[in-house]
Amino acid sequence: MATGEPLIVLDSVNKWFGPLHVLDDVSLSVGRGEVVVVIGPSGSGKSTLCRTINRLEPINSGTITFDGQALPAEGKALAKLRSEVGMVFQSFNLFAHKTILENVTLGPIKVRKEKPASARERGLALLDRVGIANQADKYPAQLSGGQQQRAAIARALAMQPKAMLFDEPTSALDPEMVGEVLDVMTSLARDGMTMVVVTHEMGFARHAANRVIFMADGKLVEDAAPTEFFANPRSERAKDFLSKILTH
Amino acid sequence: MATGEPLIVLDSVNKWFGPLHVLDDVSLSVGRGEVVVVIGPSGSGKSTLCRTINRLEPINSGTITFDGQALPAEGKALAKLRSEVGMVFQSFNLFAHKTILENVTLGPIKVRKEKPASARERGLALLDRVGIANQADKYPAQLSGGQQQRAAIARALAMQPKAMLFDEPTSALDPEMVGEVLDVMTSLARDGMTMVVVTHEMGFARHAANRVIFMADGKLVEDAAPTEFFANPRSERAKDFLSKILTH
Amino acid sequence: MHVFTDPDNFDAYVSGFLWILKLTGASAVCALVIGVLLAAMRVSPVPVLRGFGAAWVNVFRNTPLTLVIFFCYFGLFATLGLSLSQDLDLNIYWLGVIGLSVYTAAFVCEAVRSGINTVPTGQAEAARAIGLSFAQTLRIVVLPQAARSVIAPLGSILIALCKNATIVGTIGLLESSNIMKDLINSNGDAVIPIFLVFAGTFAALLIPTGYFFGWLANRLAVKR
Amino acid sequence: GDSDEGNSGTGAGGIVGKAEGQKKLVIGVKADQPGLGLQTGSQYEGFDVEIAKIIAKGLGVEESGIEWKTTVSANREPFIEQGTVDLVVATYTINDERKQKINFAGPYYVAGQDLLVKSDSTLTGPDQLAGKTVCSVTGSTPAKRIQENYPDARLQQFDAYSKCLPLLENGQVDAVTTDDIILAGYAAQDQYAGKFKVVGSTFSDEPYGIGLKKDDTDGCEKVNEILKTAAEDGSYKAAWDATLGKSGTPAPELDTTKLTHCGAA
Amino acid sequence: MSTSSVLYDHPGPRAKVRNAVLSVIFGVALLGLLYWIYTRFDEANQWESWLWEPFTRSTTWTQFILPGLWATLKAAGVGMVLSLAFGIIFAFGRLSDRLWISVPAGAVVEFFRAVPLLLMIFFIFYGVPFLIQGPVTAFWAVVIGLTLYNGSVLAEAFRAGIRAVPGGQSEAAYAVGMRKNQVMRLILLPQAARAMLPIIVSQLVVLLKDTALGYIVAYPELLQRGVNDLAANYGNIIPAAMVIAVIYIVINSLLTWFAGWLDRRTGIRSFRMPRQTGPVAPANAAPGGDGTVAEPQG
Ligand SMILES: Nc1ncnc2c1ncn2[C@@H]1O[C@H](COP(=O)(O)OP(=O)(O)OP(=O)(O)O)[C@@H](O)[C@H]1O
Ligand SMILES: Nc1ncnc2c1ncn2[C@@H]1O[C@H](COP(=O)(O)OP(=O)(O)OP(=O)(O)O)[C@@H](O)[C@H]1O
Ligand SMILES: [Mg+2]
Ligand SMILES: [Mg+2]
Repeated sequence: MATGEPLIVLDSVNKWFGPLHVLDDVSLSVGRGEVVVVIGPSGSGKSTLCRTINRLEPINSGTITFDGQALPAEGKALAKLRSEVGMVFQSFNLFAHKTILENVTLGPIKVRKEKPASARERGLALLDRVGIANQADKYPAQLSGGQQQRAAIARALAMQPKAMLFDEPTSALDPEMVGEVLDVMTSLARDGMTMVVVTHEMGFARHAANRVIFMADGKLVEDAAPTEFFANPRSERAKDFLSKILTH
Repeated sequence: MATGEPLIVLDSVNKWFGPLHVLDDVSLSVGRGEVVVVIGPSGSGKSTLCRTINRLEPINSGTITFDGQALPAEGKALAKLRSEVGMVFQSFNLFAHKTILENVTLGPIKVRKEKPASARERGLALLDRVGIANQADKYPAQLSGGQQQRAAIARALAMQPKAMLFDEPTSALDPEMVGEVLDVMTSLARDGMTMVVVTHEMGFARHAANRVIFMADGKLVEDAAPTEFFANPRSERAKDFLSKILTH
Repeated sequence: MHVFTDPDNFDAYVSGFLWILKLTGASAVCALVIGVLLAAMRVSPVPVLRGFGAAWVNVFRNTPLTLVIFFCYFGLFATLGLSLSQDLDLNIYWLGVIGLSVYTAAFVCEAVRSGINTVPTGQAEAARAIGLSFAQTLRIVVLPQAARSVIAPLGSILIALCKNATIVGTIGLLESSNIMKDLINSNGDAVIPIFLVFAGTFAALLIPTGYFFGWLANRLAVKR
Repeated sequence: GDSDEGNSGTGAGGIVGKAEGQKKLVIGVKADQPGLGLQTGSQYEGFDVEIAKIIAKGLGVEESGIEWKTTVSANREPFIEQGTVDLVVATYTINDERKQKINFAGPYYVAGQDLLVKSDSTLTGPDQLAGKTVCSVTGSTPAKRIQENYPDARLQQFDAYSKCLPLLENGQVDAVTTDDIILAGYAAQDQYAGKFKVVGSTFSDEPYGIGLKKDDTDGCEKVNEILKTAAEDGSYKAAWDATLGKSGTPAPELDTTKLTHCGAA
Repeated sequence: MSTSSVLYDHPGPRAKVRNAVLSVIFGVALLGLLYWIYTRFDEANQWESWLWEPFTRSTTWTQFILPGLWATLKAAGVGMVLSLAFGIIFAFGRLSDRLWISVPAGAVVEFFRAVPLLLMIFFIFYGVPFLIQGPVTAFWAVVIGLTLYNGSVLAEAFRAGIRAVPGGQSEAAYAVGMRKNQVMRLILLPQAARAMLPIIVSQLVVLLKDTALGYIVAYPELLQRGVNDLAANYGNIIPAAMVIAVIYIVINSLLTWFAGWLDRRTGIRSFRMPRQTGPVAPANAAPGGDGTVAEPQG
C-alpha cells in the first residue's frame, strides 16, 4: 500500500537506558498507508521504538523524520508533531477524571482550539465509529477494558493524525474483548491509516499487516511480509520465538 | 480418569454479591484425578466458583464437600482444608518479602510444622520440578512472570494438596512465557493431580482436560468432554463466546 | 466545673481557642500556597529550584517547630527588625503565622509531591501524546487527579497544624496551652477537669475535621 | 483531702524524719537564674542553692546526700504535693494562695518586684511603663501584676527570663520585670556587665520562703531554727557573699522575727 | 528524579538554556538574600566573637549540649520503641473483627491524634499524679506523651499499610492454610512495615523533634539545656539556637539516612510491593493516598 515518499523514517537510531542498549542501530521506514506490525520477546525494545517516534523518549543518536521533517526537540513544534501522531497504549491511559467524551474532545479543544460544540459532534461520531457512542458520558472506570481501549483509539483519532502507533493495545484485555478492538484496528488499516502496531496477536499480523518486523535485544532482526515471516522465519531467534508463542 | 467417589462436590450452590447473583444454583462434581477446565466470559463467576471450593469466599446456600466432608466454616479445620487444596492465582501472589524458596517452605514450616531442613530439601526438589531451582534465593520481583507463576505452583504443591485450583494462571503472562507454565500444568495433570482450571487457553483445554465447563451469568451452562464442546457447543452463549475467542 | 463558671476563666478559655483558630486559619492558607509552590519547584526541570525545594523540606522537617518559632521572633523580628504590627499580640501572632506556615509548607510540599507521584505516569504521557503542552498537562490532567489523592494527607497536616499552633505560646501568645497552664496553676484541685475540657475541645474540633477530610477524599477519589 | 496516706504524713514522713533516716534530701531549685539557681552541667550554683545547702546541713544531710531537681515556677507546688521533692528553694514567694497547698518556712530574703533597664534608661518606676514594652515569664506573678496594675504597659511573655535579655539589649523591650534579686543576678553576669541596671524602686514585697509539705509543721519549724542559726553564725552572710554579693551588694540582714508560724496559728 | 521526569519532556536545547538561565537568576537571588541576612545579623552584632566563643570551650559541650542531647536521645529512643509497639498493637486492634476491640482501639487512636502533645505532656506531669497518687518524672511524662501521640499516628500508618498490601497476598496465605494471626504476623505486617518505612521514619523524626516539647515540664533535653540554660550562663541565645538547630538537623538527617541504609542492607531493594494485576474486587481494595505523609507535630 506504500505510496510516495515514506511517512516515518528512522535512520541508525540508537538509544541507551544507562548501560542498556535498548535500540541498537535501528533503521526503518514506514510508507504512507502502510501497516507495520512489530513483534519480539519482552524487553526487546518494541515499546521504546514506538515511543521514540513521537518523542516520548528522546534518542541518543541517529535521526527520525516524520512527514519529511526531523522530529522537533521541544516546544510548540513537538506538541504539534505529537498531535499528528496518534498513540494508543497497552494500559489505555484514559484520563481517569474525565468522561469518555471529554477524553475524546480534550485534544481538539485544548490543542487544536476547536469549538467545543463541533469537537463534541465529531467526538460523538468517532465514539460511534468505534462502537461506544452510548458510553459517552461515563467515566473510564465504568467501562470494560475493551470499551476503554476503543475510547482511547477514538481519542487518538480525534486529533486527525497522519499515523497511529499502537503499543500492545490488546494485551491488557480479557480474551473475549480482544476481538472488538482488533476489529476497529483492522477497519482503520483498511481505510488507509498509516500504523505501527506492537502486538502479540498473530492473527492481526497475518491479515492486516503489510510488513512484520521482528526485534530482539534492541536490534531489528527481520523485516518481511507476514506470509513470508510466519512461513519461513530466517533467524533462529524468530523461529524460537514463534515456536514458543504459537504452540499452545 | 475419574476413580472412586468424587473428590469435590458442589450441590446447588448459590452466592450473591449484594444484589448480584454470581453463582446461580451451581452443581458440579470433580472426580479424583480429573482435570476440569472452566471457561466463560468475564464476570460469569468462574473465579468465584474456584474460590468457594477452598472457602476463600463463603457461599449463601447449597453445600460443598471436599473428600467426603462438608467444608468447615472456620478455625483450624478450615485452615487444614485449605492446606489440602492448592490454589494458583492469576497474579501469582507470591509473598513479596520472602525469597522464592521461603515462599515454598513457609506453608510446610508454619502450617504443617515441618522441620526447616526437610522443608527446604523438599522445596528445592519442587523448584527443580517446575524448572526454577536456580532462582531459589531471589525475590519474586526479580523473576519473570512465567518464573513467578511456576514458583507459585511449587508453593501450592509443597503442601501436598489433594487437589489444585488454578484461576487464569497464564493471563497475566507475556505470551512467550505462557508455554512454560502450561507445560508444568500439563505434567501435573499427567501425574494424576485433581485439577480445576479457569483458563482461556483453549489449547490446554483441548489436550489436558477431561471435561470442559462453560459458565455464563453465574450459571453452569455446559459440561462436556473437550472434543465435544469445541466441535459442537450446544448453547448459543457458548457458540458466541467461542466465536469471539477463536477468530483472531 | 466551677473553674469555667468563673466568667474570667471562661473568657480566657474562649480567647485561647480563638487564637488557635486564627493561627490555624491564616497559617493553613499560607502553608498551602508556599507548599504548592515548593512542590512545583521540586518537580520542575530547573536543578537550582529543585535543590531549593529539597533544602527547604529537609531543613524544616528536621528542625523542631519550637525552634522555628523561636527564630521567627528572635531572627525575623528581634534581629532583622521585621515588625508586623504595632500591637504586641498581633505582632507575635503574625510571627507565629510565619513560623507555622514555613514549617507546615514543608509537609504540604511533600504531600503534594507524593500526590503527583500517585498519578500514573501513563496519564501524563497520554496527555503529551495528544499534543498538550507541559503547563496544560499539569493543569488539566495531573493536578486535578493529584489534588484528590492529596486531600487526606492535607487533612492530617491541617489537624497537626492546629495542634502545633499551641507552640506559638512559647513566644508569649496567650493561646490555649498557656491558658490551660495558667488555670491549672491557680486551680490545682481541678487539674483533671481542666485538662479534659481543653483536650475535649481539641478533640471536638479535630476528630470531625479528620472524618470530613476522609469523607471528602473518598468522594473525590478517582476510580481507576 | 487530707494527705495522710502512709508515705506523706507528718513525723517520720516529714523532712526531719527523712533526713535522719536516709541522710538524703531531694531539693528543688531553679536552673536558669544566674546568682540564685543556675545549672552549669550537673552543678547548681547561686544564693538559693547555698541556702538549701545550709538547711540540709542543719538537718544533718551531707552535700553529697542532696539530690538537686530543676523546678520551674509552675511546677513547684505539684512537686511538693506529690513528693517529687522534699524542699523547694527556688525564688518562692510566700503568699496565701500557695499556703493553701503547701507550707512555707522562712522568709530567708525579702525581694520586691523591680525593673531591669538599660544603663542609660530614664525609666525610674512602673508608673512610667505606659506604652512601654515589659518582658517577663508567662503566667508568673510579676507578669500578672503588670497586667492588673499597669494595663497600659505592653507585656511580652516568654517561658524563660533568659529570652528577655537579648531583647532588652536590642531595645525591643524597654524593661524586664521580676524580683529585684533575680534581676540583679542577670545584671551581674559577665556578658551584660555595665549594660543593665536594676531601677531600684521595688513595687511589691516578695518574701522568699522554703516550700515543704503542708502538714510538715515540724520540718518547717526546724528549718526556721536553722535559718536563725545561720543568721547568727555568719553562714547566711557567707552564702550571700559567695553568690549575689560578688557584684558588691552588701549582704542583707535576715530579720528572724518575721519567720513564719509554720501554719501553727 | 525519574519520578518527576514523567511530568515534563526531556529538555531540548532551548529548554536546557532556559533552565540554566533560571538556575543562575534564582541562585543569585538566593545568595543575595542570604548575604543580606548575614549583614543584618552582623549589624545586630550577632557574629561577635564572645557570643560564639563558648562553643569552642569543651565545658559548654560537656555540661550543656551533650547532656541535653543525651536526654533527648534517651527520651526519643524509649519513645520510639514504645510508639512502635503501641502502633502495632492498636493497628491490629483497629483491624480486629470484634467490635469490642476495634471500636475502643479506634477511639483511643483518634483521641490521642487530636490532642496537642504540649497539653498531653503537661497533663501527664501535673494531672496524672493525682490519679495514680504518685509522682511522674519529667522523663516519663515526655516519653508517655510521645508514645501516645506518635503511637497513634503509627497505628494509622500501619493500618493504612496493611490495607495497602494487595488482597492477593493474604488470600495466598489463607490458601496455604494459615490462620488469621499468622497471616497478619508473617505476611501483612512485614510488608506493611516495609512499604510504610518512609512514613514510619519520618514519624520517628517527628518524635525526636517533639522531645523539645519537654521544656514544658522542665525535662532537661537538648533545647532546654542548649538554648535556655546555656543562654542563661552566657547570654548568647541566638547563636545557641543556631547551633542547636544544626544539631537537630544533623541528627534527624542521620536518622533518615540510617533508615535508608537499613533499607538497602536488609535487601529490601529486591522487594517491591506487588501490584495487583487482573480484576480487583471492587469492595475493600482501596489503597488510597491516605497516610502517606507524617504528621508534622512539633
Ligand atoms: N525508563 C526506562 N528506564 C530504564 N530502563 C528502561 C526504561 N524503559 C524501558 N527500559 C528497559 O529497556 C528495555 C526495553 O524496554 P521496552 O519496554 O522497549 O521493551 P518491550 O519490547 O516493549 O517489552 P515488553 O514486551 O515487555 O513490553 C527493557 O529491558 C526495559 O527494562
Ligand atoms: N468481592 C466482590 N464484591 C462484589 N462483587 C464481586 C466481588 N468479587 C467479584 N464480584 C463480581 O462478581 C461477578 C463474578 O466475578 P468473577 O470474578 O467470579 O468472574 P470471572 O468469571 O472470574 O471473571 P474474569 O474472567 O473477569 O476473571 C463479577 O460481576 C464481579 O464484578
Ligand atoms: Mg512494551
Ligand atoms: Mg476471574
